[in-house]
Amino acid sequence: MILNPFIETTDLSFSYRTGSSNAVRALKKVNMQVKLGELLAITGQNGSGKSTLARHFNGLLTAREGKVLVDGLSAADKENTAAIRRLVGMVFQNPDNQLVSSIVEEDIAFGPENLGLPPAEIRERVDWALDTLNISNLRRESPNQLSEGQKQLVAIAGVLAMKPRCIVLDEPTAHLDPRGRREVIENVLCLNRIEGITIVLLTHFMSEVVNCDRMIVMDKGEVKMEGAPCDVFRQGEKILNLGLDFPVAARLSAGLRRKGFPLPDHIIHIEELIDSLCQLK
Amino acid sequence: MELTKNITLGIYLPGETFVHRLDPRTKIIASVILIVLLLFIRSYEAYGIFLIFTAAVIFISGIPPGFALCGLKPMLPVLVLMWIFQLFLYRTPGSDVIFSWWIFSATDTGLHMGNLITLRVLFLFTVTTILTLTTSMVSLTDGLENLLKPLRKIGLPSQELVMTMVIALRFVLILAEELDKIVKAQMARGVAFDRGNFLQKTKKIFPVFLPLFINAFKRAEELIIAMESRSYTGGKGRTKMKTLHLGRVDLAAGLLIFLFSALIVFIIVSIQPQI
Amino acid sequence: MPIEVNGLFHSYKKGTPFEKEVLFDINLTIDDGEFIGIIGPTQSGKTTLAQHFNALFIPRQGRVIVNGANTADKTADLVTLRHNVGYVFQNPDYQLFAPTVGEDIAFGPRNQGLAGEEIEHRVREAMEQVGLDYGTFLGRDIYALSGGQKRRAAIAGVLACHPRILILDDITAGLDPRGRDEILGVIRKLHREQNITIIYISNSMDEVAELAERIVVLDRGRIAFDGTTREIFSHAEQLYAIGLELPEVMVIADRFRELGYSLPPAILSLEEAVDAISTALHEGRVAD
Amino acid sequence: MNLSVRKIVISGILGAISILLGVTRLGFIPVPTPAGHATIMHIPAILGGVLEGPVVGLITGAIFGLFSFLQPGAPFFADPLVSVVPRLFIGVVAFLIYYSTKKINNILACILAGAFGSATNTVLVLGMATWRGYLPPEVSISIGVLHGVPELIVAAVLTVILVKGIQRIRSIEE
Repeated sequence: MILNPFIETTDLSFSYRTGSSNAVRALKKVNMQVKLGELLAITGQNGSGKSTLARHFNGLLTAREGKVLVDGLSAADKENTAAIRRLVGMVFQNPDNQLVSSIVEEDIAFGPENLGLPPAEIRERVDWALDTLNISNLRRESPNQLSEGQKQLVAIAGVLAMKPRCIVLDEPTAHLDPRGRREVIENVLCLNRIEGITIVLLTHFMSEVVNCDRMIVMDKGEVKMEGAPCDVFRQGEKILNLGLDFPVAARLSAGLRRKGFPLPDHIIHIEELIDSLCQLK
Repeated sequence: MELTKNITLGIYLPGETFVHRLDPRTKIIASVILIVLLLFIRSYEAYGIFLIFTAAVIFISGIPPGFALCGLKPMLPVLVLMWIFQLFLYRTPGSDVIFSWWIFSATDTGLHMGNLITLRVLFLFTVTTILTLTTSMVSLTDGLENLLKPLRKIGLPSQELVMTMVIALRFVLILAEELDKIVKAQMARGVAFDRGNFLQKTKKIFPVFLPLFINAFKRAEELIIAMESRSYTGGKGRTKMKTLHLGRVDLAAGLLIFLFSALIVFIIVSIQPQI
Repeated sequence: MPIEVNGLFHSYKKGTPFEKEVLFDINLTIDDGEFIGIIGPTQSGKTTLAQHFNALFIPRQGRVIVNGANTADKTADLVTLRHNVGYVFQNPDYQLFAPTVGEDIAFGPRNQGLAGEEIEHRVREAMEQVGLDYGTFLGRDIYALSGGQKRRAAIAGVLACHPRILILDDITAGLDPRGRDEILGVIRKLHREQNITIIYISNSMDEVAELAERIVVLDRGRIAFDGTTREIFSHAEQLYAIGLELPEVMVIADRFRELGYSLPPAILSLEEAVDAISTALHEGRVAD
Repeated sequence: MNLSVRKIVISGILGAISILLGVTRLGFIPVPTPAGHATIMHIPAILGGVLEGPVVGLITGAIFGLFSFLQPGAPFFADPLVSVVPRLFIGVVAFLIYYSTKKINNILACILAGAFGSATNTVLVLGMATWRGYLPPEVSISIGVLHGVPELIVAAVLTVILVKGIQRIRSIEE
């Protein structure tokens, strides 16, 4: 199961330089790990530093203070950047700004082409990625014709075709309709559970967080909470103070507890709630 | 209000004809040869042969002739104007006046010049139209990338240059949709784009152009990050999934173009009057 | 200021080989003071329909009548109409362009031909309505705003035109929970206190269930359902088939019903769910 | 020549705007002349030159030129010597002007870069069209004045406002 740290940050700090000379501290001494094979959620308000943190995971940003190790490689070393990008893929919020080609399969081929693989292998990987995400029927389409959800799946396929060990998704469902959101999340779960790919999911949706193995809450550039979602959400007020929300099942069970029903305080899943309700006399 | 309606970017008509099946490289090279020839043709005989040739290509490629000429319609008035300008204004010593009206007089050399440039423009237009109608923009860029590859040796970053075109093509429609929304967002706040004189209309560009360019730059920043995180570092060391293959059709087309251009060159060199 | 839509059809790229029908025979009336949600999957025609309400699209077939004026009428004053029917787009960056928040909010009133103190008054009022402090934000650079602040500035820019109807097109997408709650609070207040008609387009079923009194469901350009929020969400299976979902509370309520408890149909809010479930638990299973 | 990912992407997107302005005809401001409009399709090339340097200016201009060659708006643009070649210089000239004057004053430099970039387009396109025989010199000169002047003014003003806007957002965001 979950084993070694795959990504590890030690006292990672980062500041954006601004024109008005007062640098903005986006990260302050962050110590965290992404473990091999896990499904990790990182949440926090806009501007809490989660994207900045995630961009250190594949060398888009390089640590000026502190250390980032990816699979044992130091991300500060420019020579490791290419290797790290093969290990860690990134998917961003807006699929339109990450697709390059005007044809789906050619876009998915973009990454493997950059790796300089032989044509036959690229073809094989593209087919595999399309197949894994069940979007083979879209291969000849233009991204412009697709729904936002489909575009996002294409973006994920483009990263998947590079066969990374870990995929970081930065609010991949923020602009999707309900079906798109469901398809993307279901596929991400499959990639983790079936393909064994380590997933880091940045999100504002608590309904997505509850499906993860572990969660990290960030605020003002610091890791404020960390642990299994059921343990984190148990901590009450603190979550609200960090600008977040509780999963609906947790809010509902809290409401019922206030009415005097003896429900446990770790409920976050709909299924858990139903099970607990069943066990009530 | 629908800005995206008139976008006929790469008006590609899919098909399975001889022309469609050609390797994009063949078509690009053939078009370049034809264009270069057109820049030198000055005789009606050569244009006559050119007409037969292009008509045959249009026929073979299954393009409805009406459709091919459709793109010509908007520039017809200017084309006629150009012809008239030449007719009345172009003259060389010793040219005969063939027609005069008020202060204008038309000369025979003017007529000849008017005809020549009109024909040249018409044929140039036809050649590029055939190319874009029978070749998708994606195969055009693929072909171009492949053709320019040898230029890497002399330091031209050919793959990167073609990549800029790939990105441009990808973003035209995205930005068109965005432009549509920006225009509407400002209309919703009371901007009437169709009212006012030149100055007033110019002023109304700002509420549209500022968001358009600023959002475009934001998109650029995001795309840079997305491409870098997909290991793009430029053309070096890159391979392609799709490999282009020259087939028998390309050989046949090449032969045809060769014979045709030999004929045209012969006319240019031996028959054509030297102006 | 009622909106009346009769037999509206619309297609994109009309007259080209790429013509695509996006709206089919839409019939709809929206009365003053309603809070109406429009939901449907992407490309179901939500935005296209809503843009007919303030004449950003002019019908070629069918009629759209806003406050008695036909938008297709050549003599209709569309500029005034657009001031009366405000439209806020999903992305505030489409709208904001002036150097400062104050100047951007003043843009609409200035287009109305207002000047001087009236504009200042409108700007101040609109900023108050959306909860942007006048002193702090008036001269703030629009690019220095956070996502939530930008959206509020964009709403203020439309409110400053004094609309009677406000169309909000998926304006909470991408906001964090706190930012979203703030915006929803602003909208609720506008509707309650100023009695502005709100047309709320959203991909979030939870928000629509929480806010809207009536919902129009679009499916591939047709109105699939039109009714009170409670009615709409009692069609769980059809909504699912269209590609929509139920608000999460309703999913829980449904699962609870499957256990054999009796719950009222269509539970919309968490409070309702807590009450209904506790009552049901006290009453025990129907099957028992 | 070495092209960074940044230069590739920004040239591509600015090129896309050029194409977009052409296809939507939003890039044309009605002016009562034979061609009927003043163009602002060359603004992206000017911006590319001013904001990102000569290479981006050159490539953006090339995309603009290629597009106006493949889908000509006026007949003589079917000739690549008229449609493509002159456009290569717009951004480069804009860059040179901006670079050499920005120490005096940023706003002035933008105005000059916009004006000279626009003038480059007008003069080279019409010069080429005349040299290639599509337009008699007297016609070219009158078009140059009728179109070139309003285009130059619009370009100068747009360049200042757009460059300032983008520089402003850059100074805030990093």
